[in-house]
Amino acid sequence: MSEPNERQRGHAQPARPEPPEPHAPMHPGAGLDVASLPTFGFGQRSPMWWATLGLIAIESTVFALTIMSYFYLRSHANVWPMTGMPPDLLWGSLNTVILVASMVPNQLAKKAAERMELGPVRLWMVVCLLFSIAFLVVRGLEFTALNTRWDSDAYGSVVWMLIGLHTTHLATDTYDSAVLTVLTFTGPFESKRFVDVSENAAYWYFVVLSWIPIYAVVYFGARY
Amino acid sequence: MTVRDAEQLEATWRDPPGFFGWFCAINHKTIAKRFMITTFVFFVLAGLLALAMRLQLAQPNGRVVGPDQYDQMFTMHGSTMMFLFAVPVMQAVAMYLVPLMIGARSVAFPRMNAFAWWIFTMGGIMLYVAYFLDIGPDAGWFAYVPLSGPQYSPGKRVDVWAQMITFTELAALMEAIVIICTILKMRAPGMTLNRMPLFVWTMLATSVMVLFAMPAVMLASTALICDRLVGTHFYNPGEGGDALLWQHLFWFFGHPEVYLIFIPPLGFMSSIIATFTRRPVVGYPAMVLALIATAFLAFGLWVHHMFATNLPELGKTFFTAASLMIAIPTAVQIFCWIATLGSGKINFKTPLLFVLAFFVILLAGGLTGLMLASVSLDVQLHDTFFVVAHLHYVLFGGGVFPLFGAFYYWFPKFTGRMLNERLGRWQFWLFFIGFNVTFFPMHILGLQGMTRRIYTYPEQMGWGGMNLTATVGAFMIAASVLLFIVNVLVSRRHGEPAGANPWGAGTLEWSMASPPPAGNFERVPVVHGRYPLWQPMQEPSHVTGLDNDDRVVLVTTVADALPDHRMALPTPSPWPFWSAVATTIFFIGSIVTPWAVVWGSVPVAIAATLWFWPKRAVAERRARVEVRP
Amino acid sequence: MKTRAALFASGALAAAGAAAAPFQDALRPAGAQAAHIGKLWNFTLGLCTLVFVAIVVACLVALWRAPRADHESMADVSSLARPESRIHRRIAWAVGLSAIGLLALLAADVFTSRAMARLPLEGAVNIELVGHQWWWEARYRDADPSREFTTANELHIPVGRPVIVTLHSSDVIHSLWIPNLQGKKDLIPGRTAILRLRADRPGVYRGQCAEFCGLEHALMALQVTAEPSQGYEAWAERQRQPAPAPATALARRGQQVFLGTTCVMCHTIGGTTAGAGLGPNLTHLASRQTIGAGMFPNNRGYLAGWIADPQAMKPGVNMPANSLPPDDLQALLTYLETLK
Amino acid sequence: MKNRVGSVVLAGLAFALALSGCYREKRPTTAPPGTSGVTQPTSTAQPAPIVVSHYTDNAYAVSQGKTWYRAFNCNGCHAAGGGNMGPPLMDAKWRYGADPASIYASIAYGRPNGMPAFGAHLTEDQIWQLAAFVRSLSGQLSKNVASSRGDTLQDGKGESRREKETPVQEQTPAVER
Repeated sequence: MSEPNERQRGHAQPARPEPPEPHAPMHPGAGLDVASLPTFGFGQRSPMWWATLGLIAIESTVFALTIMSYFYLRSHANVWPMTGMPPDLLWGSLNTVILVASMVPNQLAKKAAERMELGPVRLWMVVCLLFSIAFLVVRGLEFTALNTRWDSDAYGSVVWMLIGLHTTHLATDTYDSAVLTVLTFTGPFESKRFVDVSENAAYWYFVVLSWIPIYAVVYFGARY
Repeated sequence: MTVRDAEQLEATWRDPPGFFGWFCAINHKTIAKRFMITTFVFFVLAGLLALAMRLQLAQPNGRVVGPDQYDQMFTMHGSTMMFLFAVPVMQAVAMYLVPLMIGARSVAFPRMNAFAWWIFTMGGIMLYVAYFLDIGPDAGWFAYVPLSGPQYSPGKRVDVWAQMITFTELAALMEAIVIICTILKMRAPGMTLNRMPLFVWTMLATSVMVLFAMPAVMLASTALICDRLVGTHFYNPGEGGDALLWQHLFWFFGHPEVYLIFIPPLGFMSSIIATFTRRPVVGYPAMVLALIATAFLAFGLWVHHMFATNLPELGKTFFTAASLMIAIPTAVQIFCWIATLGSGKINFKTPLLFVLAFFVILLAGGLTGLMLASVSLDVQLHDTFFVVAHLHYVLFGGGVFPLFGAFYYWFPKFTGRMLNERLGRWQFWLFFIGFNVTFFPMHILGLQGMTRRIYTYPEQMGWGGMNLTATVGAFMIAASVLLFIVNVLVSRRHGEPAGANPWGAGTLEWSMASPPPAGNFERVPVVHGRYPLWQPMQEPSHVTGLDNDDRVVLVTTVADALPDHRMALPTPSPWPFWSAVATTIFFIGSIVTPWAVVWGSVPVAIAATLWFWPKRAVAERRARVEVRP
Repeated sequence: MKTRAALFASGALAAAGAAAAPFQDALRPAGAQAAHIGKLWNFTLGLCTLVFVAIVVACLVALWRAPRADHESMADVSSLARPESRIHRRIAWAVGLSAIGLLALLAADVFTSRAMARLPLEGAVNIELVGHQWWWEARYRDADPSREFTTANELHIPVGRPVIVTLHSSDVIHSLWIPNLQGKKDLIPGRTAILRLRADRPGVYRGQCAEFCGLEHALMALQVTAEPSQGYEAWAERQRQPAPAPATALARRGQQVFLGTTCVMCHTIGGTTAGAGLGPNLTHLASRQTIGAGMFPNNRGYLAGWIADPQAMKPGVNMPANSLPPDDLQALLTYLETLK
Repeated sequence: MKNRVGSVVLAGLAFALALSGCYREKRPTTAPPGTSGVTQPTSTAQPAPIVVSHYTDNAYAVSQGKTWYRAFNCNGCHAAGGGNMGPPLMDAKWRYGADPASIYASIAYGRPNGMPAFGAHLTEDQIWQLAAFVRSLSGQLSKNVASSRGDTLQDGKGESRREKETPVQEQTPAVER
C-alpha cells in the first residue's frame, strides 16, 4: 500500500515466477482471439457514450432540482414574480428557435461522423459552432430582459440560477465543440475522433432539450 | 505467455518513473493507493479532533477548548468523516479492486480517475489549511441556514465549507462515472451481469446513486455561497426564500449518502464471508435485488431528518413507513450471510472477525434507526446524543469495521505481504470494545436529555460519569487505530510473503501475482462462472490478440460481456494534475471574489484542452493500426 | 486489557446511571404527551431487543455449528449448480417475520401520533415563545390584551391544563425540547410552529435548545415550573403587575443607574422608561430562579458577575461587559433584587 | 511515500500558520488591545487623537456592529445608511472625519445639529464595533471583512458589495431638514 513497494515491484516483477495456484486457470487452455475486432465503436458500444449518459444524468438532476426549488419557492409566495413583471418573451423565444434549429446541423454532423466522412463533419461542426455563438450572443440580451436581478428577491435568484446553469452548459459545450472542430482540421486525427464528434452531438441534444422545460418554467411559470 | 511478453506488458502499463513521473501517474492501482492513503490521513485527522472533543466533554464545565473552537472541531470532524473519508475511501478501494475483479487491465478513463484524486486532495488540503488559520467552518456538517447564512456566519468560514463540498462532490461524481463505465463496458468476456462479484454490484449501485444524490448538495451549497457572496435570497425568508429549502435539498443528498457509505461494505462482507466460509454466498439473486431495492428506497427517506419541523404530519407518516421498509432488504442480506456462515466451513481469520462485528454493531445501529424512523420517538431522540450514538453505530458497524476487514483481506493483494494476524486480533478486540465503551453510553445520555453539539454541560445534569466513560473508550479506539498503523508499516516490509491467493479465494483479483503487475492480467481471462478460481477451468480460458506494446483493452457488451472492440487507452500525462491546479485556483478564488468565476475559467480551459489534445506520435501510431467498425 | 476495560465501563455506567438528573429526562414522563411517547418507547425497545438477541444468537449458533477449515480446504461450489431451497425457505420465513415486526412498529407509531393529536385543548394556556441567540422570550397571550405579559427563560404552567406553545424565531433555527413533558419542535425563522403539551405532575422541568444555534447553543436552557392552578394564577397575576417603584434610596439610585447606563439600551422594566427588546424583559427578574438563560442561579453574587463580565460566564453572549463603579453596581443589584 | 511526507510538511506548515492565526476570522468576545476610548474633541475642527481599532479588520465585530446599528435604532435617523433626519452614512461626504476614532467620537460624544451622545449608554466595545460597521457602509473596509446581506427585507446591497467611496471632508455642514 505504498510507493516503495511500487518500485520494488518494478524490479521484482515479472521476473518472479508465480507458483500456479491449486485451481486457478494459470496454465493456458485454448484462447479466444479478438485480434480482428475493430478499435472503436459508436453509440452504446463505446464507453464514451456511457460517460456522456452519466454526465447527462447528473445535469438533468441539477436542472430538475432547480426547477423543483423554483416551484417550492413559488408555492410559499403570495405574489409571483415577487417584484416587477415576468421576463419579456422576445429574446428567450428567439433563443428557443435558434436552439431547435441548431438540431439540424447537429444531426447532420452526427450522421456524417457515424458515416466517418471527415469533410461533412468539418462543415457541419463549423455550422453548429456558428449556431452556438449566435445563441450565446442572444443569451446575453436575454439576461437584460429578465426584468429581475439575482439579488432583488428569491424569484430573481432562482431564475438567474436556472438560466445561469444552462448558460454554463452552453458555454462549456461550445468550447468543447470548438476544440474538437479545430482538431478535425489540424489533426493529429484518428478515426475514433468520429466517436467524440458523435457524442458531442448527443450532448448538444441534451443541452437543447433541457432548455425546453427551463424556457417553459422561466417564461410561463412567471405568467400562469 | 513468455517472460518477454510479461516484461513488455509491464513496460507498456507502468507509470513513468521519477519525480515528474509521479505527477503523470494514471495507473488505476497507483491512483487508488494514493486515494486510500489520503482518505486514511483525513480519517486520522478527524479522529484526533474527536479525541479533543471527548476531552472537552469528559467532565462538566470542561475548559479544554472554548465554544468557538469546539464548533469548528465538530464541524470539521463531521465534514471530514463524511466528505473526505467515508464516501471517497469506498470509491478508492473500488478503483483498485473493480478492474481486478472483472478481469480488466485498467479503468475506463484513467486520466479522469487521476484528476478526481488530485482535485479531492487539493480540496481536503484547502479545508485543513483554512482550519489551522482559524477559518474552519463552524456551522455543523449539515450547515443549516440561516446559521450558515451571510448574517449569522460572518467571514469566510462557511464559504470554505461550501467550496470543500464542491471539490469533493466533483471528485465523487467523476469517480462514479469511471466506475460505472468500467463495470458496464470492460468486464472480461463471459462475465455476464449475473456472474459479477457482489462487490462489483454494490459499487455499480453506489455509483448510480452518486449520480442522482450529489447534484442536490452541489446545488444547495452553490445557492448558499451565492447567498453569502453575491446577495441572492434562496434562503432569506425576508425576501421570499425559505430556510427549509436547504434542509430538503441537503437531506435529499444526505440520506442517500449514508447508503453510499453503507452499500460498498456490503460488498466487502460478501467477498470476505464467501472466502472464509469456503462457499458462495447464499442467495446471489436475492442479494443483488436487495442492493438495488436499498439504492432506490434510499431516496425516499430524507424527510425523517426533519420530523421536528412543522411539516404536515401525514407526510411524515409516509416517510416513517419508507424508513421502516428499507430495513427489509438489509434483513434479507443479513439472513443470507448468516445462512452462508451456517452452511459453510469456517476459516477464522482477522478479516472475518471484523466482518462479524457488523452483525452486532450495524444491527444495533439499524434497530436504533427504526426508533428514529418513528415520528413520535424521533421528536424525543432527534438532535440528542442518542442520534450521535446511532449514526456512529451505523457508520462504524456498516462502514469502518467492514472496511478494516477489507484492508486485512486485500492488503496481501495490495502489497504482496500479509498483515500480522496477532496484531490484527488485538486491534480488533481493542476496537470492538473501545467502540462500544465510547458510544453505548451515548444512547442513555441522549435519553437523559443531553443534546448534541454542546461544548459543555453543568454539573447537576449528572452526565459526567458516562461522558468520562465515553472519553476512555475513545482513547481505546485511538490505540487500536495506532496498532493498525504499526501493523501496516511493519508488515508491508517484513510481513510474510502472500503469493497470489493467500486466502484461497474464488474471484479474479486473486488470479494474478501480488502485488499485481502494472497491466493486471498477463492473459485477460475468459469467465465461465461467479467464482472462476473455485470452478473447474473451461475453454476458451483466456483472450488472445491484444497487443502488449500499447495500452489496449477489450471492450465488451453491457449485459452478456461479449467481446466488442479493442480500445486504446490514453497514456500518462501531467495535464490531469495541472487541470486540478487550475480548478483549485478557480474554486478558491471564487471564495474571495465572484469574478474568479470569469478569469479563473481561462486556465481551466487551457489545461483541459492540453489534456484532451492527442500526442502526434501516439495518435499516428494508433491511426496506423486502427480497424474501423 | 479487555476485561479491565469492560469492568471499568460497567462501573462507570452504573455510577452515572445512579446520578442521572430527573428534571431533564425523556424516560421520566411528567406530562400526557411524554407519557404516550414513553409507552411507545418501551414497546419499541422491547421488540428491538428481542430482534437483536434473536439475530446475534442465530449468528453465534451458525458459527458454533459450522466446521472449521483453512484457506487450502476445497471450496464447496455445489450450491451454484442446484439451489438450496431449504435454506432459502428459512430465509423467507425470517424476512416475513421481520416484515411483521416492522408493521407492528408502524402501527404503534401511528396510534401514538393519533393519541398525541387528541390532547383536549379546552381552557388551554396560550404561550408565544420566541427563540433568540441565546435565550427564550415568552409572551403569555390572553383574550384580554391588558392581561398579557412577557417573561424570559422561565415558564410557569398549571398542572392538568393543556398548554399551546406558538413557536417563532428571531434569528436562526432553535428547537424547544422539554423531555419530561413533550418531544421537540423547531423554531424556524419565517415560520410558525405549534407545540401542545400538558403537565400532569407538579415539578420543575428543564428544557434546552436542541438545534445547534451558534456559539452559546450549549447554554440556552429553559426552566418550566408546573404547579397547581391557583399557584400558577397567583404567579401570572404577579407577572402582570408593573415593577414596584424602588422604596429605598439605594434602590432608587440603582434605578437611576439602570436607566442611565447601558442596561436601558436592551432591557425592559415595566413601569419605567426602559422599554428595549434586544435582551430579556427584567420586570420581574427577582422572581426567577436562574439567569443567563437557565444556566446560573439567580443570586446577588452571580448577578454581579453577570453584569460585570458576562463574556467570562457565557462567551459570545450579546450582553456586553459593564465596567460600573462598585457602589453603582451594588445599588443596581439592590434595585434588581426588588423586582419581585 | 511522497504524499505522506507531503501531508506531514503541510501539517507542520499549517501549524506554524495556526500560531499566527487569522484575526479577520476570530470571534473576539473581549476587546482586543489597542481599542481604548477617545477623549472628547474640544472643537469639531480639532482632529481626534489617532487610535487603532482592530475591529475594522474583524468580520465578527463588524457584524456585531451591524446588529447594534439595528437594535439601537441608528436607522431611525440615518436609515440604512441612506440618511433621513440624520446625514447619509454610505456616501463619500464626512463632516467629522472618516477614521474610526472620529466616528467613535461622533457616537460617544454626539455632534451639533442633533446627533446625541451615546457614551453613557454604550460600552467602548460596542462603539468600536459600531464605528467599524459605519465605515463598512461606504465600503471603507475590506470586502472580506464587511457584512453581506442580512436575512431580512432588503435595504440596499450588502456592505461587502458596496463600491469604495473616497472620503472627502465636507467643509460647510448643510442644515438638516
